[in-house]
Amino acid sequence: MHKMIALEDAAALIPDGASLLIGGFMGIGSPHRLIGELVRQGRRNLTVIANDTARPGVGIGRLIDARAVARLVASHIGTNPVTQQQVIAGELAAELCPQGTLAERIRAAGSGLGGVLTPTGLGTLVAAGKRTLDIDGTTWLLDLPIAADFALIAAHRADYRCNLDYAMTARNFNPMMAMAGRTVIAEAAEIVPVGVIPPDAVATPGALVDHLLRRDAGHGR
Amino acid sequence: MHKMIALEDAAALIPDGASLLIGGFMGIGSPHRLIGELVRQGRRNLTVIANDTARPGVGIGRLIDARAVARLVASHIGTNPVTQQQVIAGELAAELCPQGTLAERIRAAGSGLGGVLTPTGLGTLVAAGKRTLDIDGTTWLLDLPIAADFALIAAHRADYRCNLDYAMTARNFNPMMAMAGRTVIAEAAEIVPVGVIPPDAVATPGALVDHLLRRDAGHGR
Amino acid sequence: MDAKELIARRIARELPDGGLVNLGIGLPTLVSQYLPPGLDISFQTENGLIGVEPLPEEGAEDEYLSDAGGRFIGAVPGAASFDSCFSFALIRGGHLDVTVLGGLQVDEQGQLANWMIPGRMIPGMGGAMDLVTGARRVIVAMTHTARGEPKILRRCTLPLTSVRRVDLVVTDLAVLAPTARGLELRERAPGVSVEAIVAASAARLILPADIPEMRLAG
Amino acid sequence: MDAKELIARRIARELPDGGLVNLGIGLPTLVSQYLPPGLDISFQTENGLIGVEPLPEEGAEDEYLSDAGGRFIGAVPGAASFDSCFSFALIRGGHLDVTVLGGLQVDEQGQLANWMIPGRMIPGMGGAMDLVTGARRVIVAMTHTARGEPKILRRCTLPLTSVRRVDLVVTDLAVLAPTARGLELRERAPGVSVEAIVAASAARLILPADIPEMRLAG
Repeated sequence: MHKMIALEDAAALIPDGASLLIGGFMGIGSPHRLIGELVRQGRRNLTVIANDTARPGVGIGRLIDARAVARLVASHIGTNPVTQQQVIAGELAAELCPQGTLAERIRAAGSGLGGVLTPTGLGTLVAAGKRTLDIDGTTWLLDLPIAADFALIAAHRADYRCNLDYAMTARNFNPMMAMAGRTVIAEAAEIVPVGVIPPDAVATPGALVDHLLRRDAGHGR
Repeated sequence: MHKMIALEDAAALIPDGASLLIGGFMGIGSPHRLIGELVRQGRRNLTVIANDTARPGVGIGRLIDARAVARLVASHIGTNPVTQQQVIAGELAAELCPQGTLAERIRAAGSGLGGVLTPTGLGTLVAAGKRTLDIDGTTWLLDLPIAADFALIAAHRADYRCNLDYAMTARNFNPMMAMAGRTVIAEAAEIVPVGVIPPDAVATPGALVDHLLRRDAGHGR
Repeated sequence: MDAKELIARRIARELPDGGLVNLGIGLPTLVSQYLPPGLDISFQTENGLIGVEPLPEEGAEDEYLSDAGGRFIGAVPGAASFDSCFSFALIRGGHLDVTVLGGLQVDEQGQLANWMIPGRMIPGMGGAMDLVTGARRVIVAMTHTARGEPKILRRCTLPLTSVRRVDLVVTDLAVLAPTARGLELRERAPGVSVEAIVAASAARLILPADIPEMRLAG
Repeated sequence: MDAKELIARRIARELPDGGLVNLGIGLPTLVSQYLPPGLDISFQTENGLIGVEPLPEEGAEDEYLSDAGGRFIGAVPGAASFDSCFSFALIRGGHLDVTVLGGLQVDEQGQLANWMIPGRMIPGMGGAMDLVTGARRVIVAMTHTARGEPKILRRCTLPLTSVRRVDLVVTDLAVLAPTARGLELRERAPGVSVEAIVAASAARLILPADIPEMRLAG
């Protein structure tokens, strides 16, 4: 199976208006090459599901700067004043979701589960319009799965079979997103021969990865 | 924090009638020392939640042989004729649960979630007496979390901080169970200095482990 | 060629290049022996591995590595191991291209029963209910009859494994495709007549004009 | 000693030996600087690590390792990293012994508001809602007033972070314990009178006979 793809071609797979799960936490563990190329190609009207929008000029913040995002689902946008401005101005529709719930919603989508029954957000603004479920006298909030057209994943290493590992807190949302994107595009800081990542260290099996960015002139940040 | 415990003392923590999550799949990745000691101490009337009961004389099968188990939740008991006999004779109450659902129910308990919404088992015997939920026109079966008094975990390696890793298919149910036992007792094939298991390779952080079996005369199978 | 080999060779032709495939214990496991050359298949075992291969030789058993039946196996270069939640997230989440499972009964609705015989055999469903419910494609591998009794029925009499319609049934006599209209007879085993298949089935079969002989892999 | 240091030193005494603790961004982070000697605490950061410690020196930044605010951190020997689902399973599942969080308002029900000011500040809740809902013990670290306005209220006017009653509120003036009967004044900051605390609060406080001065760690 040939899965290696040039940066330009990978970004070209993603049409205007697509929904994207994008890994990373404040830019740590975000797919910076893919983000940069989407900006360069002038993509518009995207739906982005991600933990945050980092800062202006950084990570997903670059898509915000470029006004490429029309809808956002995130747990935190407080570190990016440009995101705040766009939301307050009504240019960007943002749904705020508790971080743990967001992670589980993405996991549910990728795992074929119908929803998440969580105590988080019960009785708060977050519960508005959502169903609750009473189970043996305890009330739970029902949050629905979030899948997307694409998952853009940043790995630490990828091997020739597209098995991925992650480093430290750069792992964050990437593994769940790799299960919930209908097409999964990964970039890795290193591409290594099969066997360098032992079976027990693989966090995302290559079977989940549709495309892996070539190590080409676009490499690096 | 001192968490090392002698085999005899660890088993003595577990009273007759306790509920136990026990890791392993057909004996691969089961806590063989703890199982053996529970049998030796003559524990009775246990509730065991595990994928299977392996075979007579092997893994959880040894608890079955000893008639230590009164209630069982498992996905498969077909490989152990003694289990079958005890169930058919009415001596052992068994609840059969689809394997993926069982894993998620344990994970839900350890993760503070209210249940599992799965398509698995809908319209079959497994759905009898369970609630279903209609979400946007799709029906889901609601399966409830499973916690237990104790989780008995078999790791590959443990470091001095009780961080655990697992090897190959011996991982199976162990990581979820380590989150769902009110008291977690682990045994490891090797105990290694801190740093031997790098942060990215830790599958169960030591914070989840209450007791780790000493490497003592009872070591080995 | 015995019945099991025939079924395994026929199913081997169904596996898609680059696919992720789970083979059930017993007959289905044989399928991996007959893969067409050059086909790149990753085999999953639900107890936690992608990259199953047979043990390379006796004595190389890894006590931490088995298939779902508890038999020692090997792993290919590039294998990945994971816990049971992740394994079933792959299965239930639609990431598994094909599962091949044994069967006790299949009926005109294309529904499968393969996990218990009330009062006689209660092995439990293991991963079968998740596999049949979640895999993109479900292929049933079974003998057409058991001790002379048909296993292809109008309606399953044993408890169902899933209400989902399976995608293909391969027996020692025939290839059947469950459709919305019923069970369609697609292929005959070499030398087996349509009449013999109909006679060995207790279900109404849809009979197209052309019912060719199976082509076998390997 | 400034207000933040006072609060951090007081909270440092609350952390249980062997505990797993999450410190929010800002003021709460200071708590780790004042741990009593010999105390063995594991600090979690919700973006995926147990074993947070400050960066040992400038230049040692790991581009893959930050705290929840995106600042580069270090990791202790024996640290463990994990994904966001696992991290919040720890939090929501009751495995986190203590979380220390900043606050905008706390009320007589012991409820906390700390994630948004409608129309003015919409940072989002990040992990705060999960932390307040799931941690075994929730400690709020905040100044008693903001620009002269009380933050201890009869009822929060800002959107709640959780309906769960927090366990302790430590301010630059007082230690308050939310109880089923209301907010109990437990301790006074050094040199601060009960009257001053009551005056700086817009909630009814329960006043026990003995309200000692805070003891501080470090």
